[in-house]
Amino acid sequence: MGALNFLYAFLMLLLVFIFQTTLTGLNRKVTARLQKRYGARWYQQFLDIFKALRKDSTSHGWVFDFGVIMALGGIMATVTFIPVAGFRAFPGTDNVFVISYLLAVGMLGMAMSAAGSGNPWASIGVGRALTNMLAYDIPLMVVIFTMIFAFDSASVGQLAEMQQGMGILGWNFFRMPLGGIVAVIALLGMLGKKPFDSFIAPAEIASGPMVEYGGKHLGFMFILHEFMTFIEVSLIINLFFGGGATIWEYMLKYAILYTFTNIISGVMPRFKIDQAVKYFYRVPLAMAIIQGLVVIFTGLGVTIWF
Amino acid sequence: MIKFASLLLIIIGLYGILSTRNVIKILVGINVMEIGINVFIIAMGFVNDGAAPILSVDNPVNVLKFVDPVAQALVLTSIVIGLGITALGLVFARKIHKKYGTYDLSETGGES
Amino acid sequence: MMINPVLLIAIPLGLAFIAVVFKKLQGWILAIGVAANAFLVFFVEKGETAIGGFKLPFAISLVLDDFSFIGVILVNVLTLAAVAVAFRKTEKYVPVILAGLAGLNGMVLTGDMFNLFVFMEITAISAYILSSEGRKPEQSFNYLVIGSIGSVLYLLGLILIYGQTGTLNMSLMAEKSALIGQAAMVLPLVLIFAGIAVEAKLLPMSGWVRGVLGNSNALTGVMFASVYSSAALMVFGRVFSQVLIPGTTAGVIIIVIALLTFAAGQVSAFRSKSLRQVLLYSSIAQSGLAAALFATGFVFPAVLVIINNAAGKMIMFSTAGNLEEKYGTDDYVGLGGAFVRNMPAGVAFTIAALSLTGLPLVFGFYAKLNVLAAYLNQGTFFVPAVVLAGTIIEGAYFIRILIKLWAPGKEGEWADADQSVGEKKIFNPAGTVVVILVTLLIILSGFLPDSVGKLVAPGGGLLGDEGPSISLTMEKGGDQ
Amino acid sequence: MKKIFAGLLAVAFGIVLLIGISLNTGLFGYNDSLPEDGAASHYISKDVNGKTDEVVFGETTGAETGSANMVTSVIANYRSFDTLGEVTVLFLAALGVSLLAGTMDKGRKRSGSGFILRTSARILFPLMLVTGIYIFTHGHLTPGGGFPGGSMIASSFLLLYLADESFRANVKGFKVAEGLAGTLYVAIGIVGLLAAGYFLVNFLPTGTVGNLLSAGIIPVVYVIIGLKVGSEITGIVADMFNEEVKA
Amino acid sequence: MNLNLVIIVSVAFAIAAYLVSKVNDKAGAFMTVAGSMFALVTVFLLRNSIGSEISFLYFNFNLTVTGWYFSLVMLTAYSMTAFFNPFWMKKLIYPAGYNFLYLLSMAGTLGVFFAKDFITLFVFWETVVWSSAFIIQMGKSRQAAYVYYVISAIGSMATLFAIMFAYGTTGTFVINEAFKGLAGYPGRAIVIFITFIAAGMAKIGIFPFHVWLPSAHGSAPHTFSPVLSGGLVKMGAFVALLSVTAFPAYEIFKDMASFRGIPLPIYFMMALGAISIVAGTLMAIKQEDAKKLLAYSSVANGGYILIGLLMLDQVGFAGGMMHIVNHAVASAAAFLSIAAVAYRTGTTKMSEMGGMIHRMPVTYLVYLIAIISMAGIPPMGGFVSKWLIFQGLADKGLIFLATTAFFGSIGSFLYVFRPLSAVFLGQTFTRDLEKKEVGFFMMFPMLILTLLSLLTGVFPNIFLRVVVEIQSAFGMLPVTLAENTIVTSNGFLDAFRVFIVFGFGFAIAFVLFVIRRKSRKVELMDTFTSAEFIHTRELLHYSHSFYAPFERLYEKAPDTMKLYHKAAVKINELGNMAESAFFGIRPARTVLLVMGMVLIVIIAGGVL
Repeated sequence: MGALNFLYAFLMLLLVFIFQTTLTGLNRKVTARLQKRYGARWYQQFLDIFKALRKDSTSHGWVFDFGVIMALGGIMATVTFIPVAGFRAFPGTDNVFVISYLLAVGMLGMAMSAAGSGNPWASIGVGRALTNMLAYDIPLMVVIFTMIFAFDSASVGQLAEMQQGMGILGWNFFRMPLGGIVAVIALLGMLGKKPFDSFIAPAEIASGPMVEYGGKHLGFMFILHEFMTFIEVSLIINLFFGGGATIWEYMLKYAILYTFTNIISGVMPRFKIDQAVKYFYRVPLAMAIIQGLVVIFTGLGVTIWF
Repeated sequence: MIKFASLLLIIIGLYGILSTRNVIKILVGINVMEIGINVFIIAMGFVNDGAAPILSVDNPVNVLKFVDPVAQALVLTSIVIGLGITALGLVFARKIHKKYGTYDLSETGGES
Repeated sequence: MMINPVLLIAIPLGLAFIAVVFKKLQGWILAIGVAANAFLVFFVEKGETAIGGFKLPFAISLVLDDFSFIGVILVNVLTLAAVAVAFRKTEKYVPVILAGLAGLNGMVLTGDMFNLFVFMEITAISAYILSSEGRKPEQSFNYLVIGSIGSVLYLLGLILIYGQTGTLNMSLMAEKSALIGQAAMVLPLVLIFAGIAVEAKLLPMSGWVRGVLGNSNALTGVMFASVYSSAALMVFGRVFSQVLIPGTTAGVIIIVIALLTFAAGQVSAFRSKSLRQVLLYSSIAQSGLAAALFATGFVFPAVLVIINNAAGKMIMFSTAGNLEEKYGTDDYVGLGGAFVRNMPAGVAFTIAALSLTGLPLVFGFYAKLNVLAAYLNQGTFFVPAVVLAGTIIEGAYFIRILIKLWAPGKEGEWADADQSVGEKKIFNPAGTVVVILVTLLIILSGFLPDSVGKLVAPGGGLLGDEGPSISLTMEKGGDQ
Repeated sequence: MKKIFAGLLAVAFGIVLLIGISLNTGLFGYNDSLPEDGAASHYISKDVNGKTDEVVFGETTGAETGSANMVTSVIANYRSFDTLGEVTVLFLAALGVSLLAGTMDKGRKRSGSGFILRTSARILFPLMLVTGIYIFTHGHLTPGGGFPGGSMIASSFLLLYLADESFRANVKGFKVAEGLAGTLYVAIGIVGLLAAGYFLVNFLPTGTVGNLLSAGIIPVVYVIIGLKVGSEITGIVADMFNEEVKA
Repeated sequence: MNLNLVIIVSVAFAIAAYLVSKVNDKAGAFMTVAGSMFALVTVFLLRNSIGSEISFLYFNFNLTVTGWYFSLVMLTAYSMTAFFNPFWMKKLIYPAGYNFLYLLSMAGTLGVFFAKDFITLFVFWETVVWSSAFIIQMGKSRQAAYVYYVISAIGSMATLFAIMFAYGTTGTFVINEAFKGLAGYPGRAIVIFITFIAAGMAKIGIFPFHVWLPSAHGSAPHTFSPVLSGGLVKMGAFVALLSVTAFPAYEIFKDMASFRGIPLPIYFMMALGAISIVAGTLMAIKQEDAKKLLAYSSVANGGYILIGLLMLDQVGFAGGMMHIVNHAVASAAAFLSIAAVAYRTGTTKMSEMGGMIHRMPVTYLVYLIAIISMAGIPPMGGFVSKWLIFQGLADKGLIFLATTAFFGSIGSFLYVFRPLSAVFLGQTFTRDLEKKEVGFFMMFPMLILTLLSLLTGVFPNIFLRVVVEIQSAFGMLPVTLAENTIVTSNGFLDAFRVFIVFGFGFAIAFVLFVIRRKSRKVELMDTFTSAEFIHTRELLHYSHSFYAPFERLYEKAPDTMKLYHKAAVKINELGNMAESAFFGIRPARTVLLVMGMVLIVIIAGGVL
């Protein structure tokens, strides 16, 4: 683990940021078109972020700042753990549990600073966010657990590589279809897309976690959001869609999946938070467990079907 | 036959104890029971055509046709004990009467 | 110099007679008599002594083996303790206590079934008289009725056996009754059981306990709960584990009744709100346990249970009686924090409770272990299950009381000394000393259980050829 | 209802007894003889301490217990310890009566009783007293003994109580008497213990069977018992009378 | 210094503390500090005399590395908490008694962990139980002590039954031999296994027995809750450990029906653990009292420990052992910080506090680190142990257990965040504006514990090496450790590297933050309130029923305590029945019973 790794990591962060933000911009257009609007330009997202960073901001005490830093730091650390098409900034750190729990550091930091702002709205938003997390994480974790059991590896990179070279049917999405569906649904939850966006929805800006943020804090939050999106999407890509042999393949899959989520989100109504929980514990959890039982007891899904 | 009679006495005594809540009657019942027992003991100690176990001019030597003296001794003892208990019971009866103005346990106001 | 066991009976009896004559000196006479007995009891010579110089088995005899030795020690020492704790209350009852003491010693010592009956009557009558201290004549009367019914039944059973065996001497009766068919023995056994059950507080005949012990004071409470019942239980053990060993049917009858007593006692204690009631029910339960053990033939554990119960109940009843007297209430909820300013009494009470519950570091634990081991070595595990279930309930109600008495204060607030009922001292100095001594004994014996076991059963084999069913130093006990 | 219940119960108990006893000794008939080795036969033939030649009334001397009345020999010698206990029971009972009755207010209801009654009672009284004394002094020869004698004495006092309302027995005296009697009984026992090493041993010469002055300590014991029982029962009677006013 | 002396001296310390406290309770409290520190150091030094056996009175001790490990955890909790004692003396009804029992129970735990035979184990166990019960009663609730005692009694009586039953079967008390002989009697073995583990379950607070924790932890003296949750609960873990190692459960049950290679009896216990994870999490989420909340979290974590230990495999077991340390440290720290807050504000109700961060920043940090560890977020210790447990579950494919485990760990984010936001963040209440940070003497233990949980997170191998020894002592395959990575069959974890990378990300973010223009500091009340003007801080603080929408989903969940209440009521009724039936004063009825019973039993006897 030399200086080189850190350099890689830094570059990776940079690229990821550019890539993901562009994608977000494009997707804003996609959504707009879905809703028969013209939509903003593709680089609008960049403009927003940098504007936010340039403006001066107000801070509610040190935990407000500290939380933001902690969140962004944690998330960025997580990003550097994500294997992209066989590339790892820090070899041997891409354990799926590590990633999914480091993600939580970001969450916690965000929650902390939001609650630290002293605004009850923010606390309410945080409460919802955490509840939402409790909702979507369980089914996803169960599926991932099944996968680890099936392939005897908890390393995201290895899991991705195991799916490659067998054509499209090699993807876990097709080996474990139920699990795949669950994963995609969970992804919607993770990204805070409709129908699971009650905690981050635009309508909530005035009365959600973000309520007190402005200036650089808000900018940080935007960046954070981009990175988070990247982590979550690429987890699914790696685990269920075979990652990517080449960086291009990877980016392609990524773009498609991400856009797909946006399209769904574009046409969906919104769940109340408790409805979301109910939904996740009814349908996806059941599916996930069934999938798990099938894999564990019949071994179906470990190999390719046909 | 005597044994039957004594058992009958015991049962009567028991019935007396159970059927009433009147202190005095209960004591009477106990006494009846005790008498029953005593008679029974004597009956147990009796020997067919046996004589009272006393040497006297009439029968100067002890034939083994004497009835059991032990049983009689026991009866004597138990009679005396019965007497003592009855006396004590009567005093308690008096105290109950003094305290509650009645001899009926069911009117002495419940438990403990 | 060893003395004749009959003195244990003769001295208090004689003093009782004298006490009637010299009314002035009663206090002294009582003190001397009780103390002398408690002292002499350790110098009594073992073996079987005939009364009246006739040959055994035709003479009445006193048997002092290890078993009855424990019995007399318990009786005399505890009587001394009881008198010391509540000396003020004794002045009316000096001859009664002395005669009662004689009766108790007789009960434990005698080797003759009818003599046993006589002594049981003496004890009973002294108990009736003492019970009148409760100011509830109807209760005393009730006690008397039950007692006399019991004695009548006992006599009936005894005479039936006499008719069969032609003897009243215990050891001879043991031999001969063994030859009689079981069917013939069932009725006499049950009748005799009913007779002894009265003083032993066993179930069918325990109707008096609540009324009498529920209104007891420091003196009578200790006398009934620890002295009388210990003696009665020792007699129970003597009769049912050494003289008339019950056959299957009778044995089952007795064990069932005893266990029923245990269970009923525990649950009743659990529901009771009055301190003395809890205690009396718990002693009923303990008697039941001991009786069950005796009837099964486990003498040693039974004796341990008796000792444990006697010591514990001595402390607890004296405390309870005094509490009732000082604070005028008996409802332990109303006595919140009574121990706050009575540390010694409180500690003693706590230790006693722990010991009765059979918690470690005190004597009760050893007793409980022996009980369990006795049955489990034999392969029965129904009874231990019952016993342990009982123990849970027991622990529950004792801890409830302890918490109440130790920690006053509203729920949701810190325990607060200012909310305790008051600062009245529970014990007079003498009482405190005695109680503390007993407590120390309990603790000490808890630390040296095996040596206690040796004390209770020298050579392990003398109590109905059975010793400690378990030795804490890890090799199996004497009965293996 | 209750009575029926009690009745049923009593009957049930009776049945149990019948079954049990018929299983045990049998309900009909009696033993044809006492068991040879039973205690009873040894008591009768006075050979507890070893075989002796047959005891003959008026001739045998120095037989053990030496009392012509077997029952007496059993009560006052072989099983004298029981008797001591028995006396104690009575003593306790009397004590209890006086304790409990003593807590009630004294005084007697005044009811006129005729001169004739009083006088005849006064005449009867000594006779009864003497009879009682006779009974317990000859306890070892004839039926009777300490207890009947004592109770006869007591009944003589009872007679006085009934006949003469102004009569007061000296309760204190009786108390002292019974206390002393009891003490004496125990003392005799202890003397025996010291003399012959056995409690209540018959340490006096037993004399010729059938004589008045025979049977060692038996007459003594019986006299004591007589006095004791007499005074105790009288005491009970007296105490009972004490509280009558509250009837 | 051998073990006897340690225990004896501890007891001596206890007595000394009692006597001193009679004179001056604060001094006595310092005695407890001294005593516990002494024990901690001496036991730590016992490391090199492991394997020796000592006995005094009828106690026999055996210095196993397991006992050493456990007792160090325990003593850490005790000694660290002891630093708080001096400051709470005036609130206690029996300061002297408290100090005495505090040290006595500590000595008791030593006895438990080093016991060679079951008698020793049980004796010390019960000693701890009753001494701690008497401490708990000094706190806020009498009921709590009662419940605590009764539940423990149920457990320990069951265990006693098991011990004696095993003794009756195999004829020995020595832990390592007692159960070996049971292989012959599988029937008995099941009974013994289940009854034996009961005490452990009761102490850890596994599902049917968990009712005592919230009340006891919640209302024990603030200075004892950390010990209860950080320490005493681990005694249960110890018994659970014995029940699978000394009692070779896997060998004895190996021919039995099994689920994924786990014999059903053991799986049943694990399932109970899983249930308590879920129950604990759900209940913790809806608590309003910080201490109660932490108590329920202990229930959940107890579930983890149990599952981990019972797996008895290379990885999961190590995870369980590791989690014992982590949870002990973390929850002790959390309880201590809550105690510190309570020391200033005098309450532990979350809705009565807020914004304490501005008054007690250090306490806040301590709590933060503690909960990060508790929630199993890297880089704190909790993550490592949970990671191991997950790996173990994944190896065996125990999907249901895994599901609950995940639920627990995600759910823990929810509940640990509540005190954070309610007590420390948000608006400071007017009442608390002038409160100060606690003094150094109270801060010291908290900092130590914080460092510990950081240490366990960054260099877990320090602890895992001991675990390896334990595992090989029990003859199972130990978890493989590289330099500072933990290697399992599927993937490996390099906690140190994770920590570094985390630091790296943090650094970047920090730099990014500081290079931007400095932000204007505004007062806490100066927030966007959608055009309403609220001037009372209390009203601007959202802490009550934080997850209302979620709680609504399970508000009708059954309460286990009701079960026990029902049982108590039943026993009461039984008592009334028995009393009126058997102990009524009517001689008629009594006699009737004699006859009735004799009749019945004679008939029964006739049958017999």
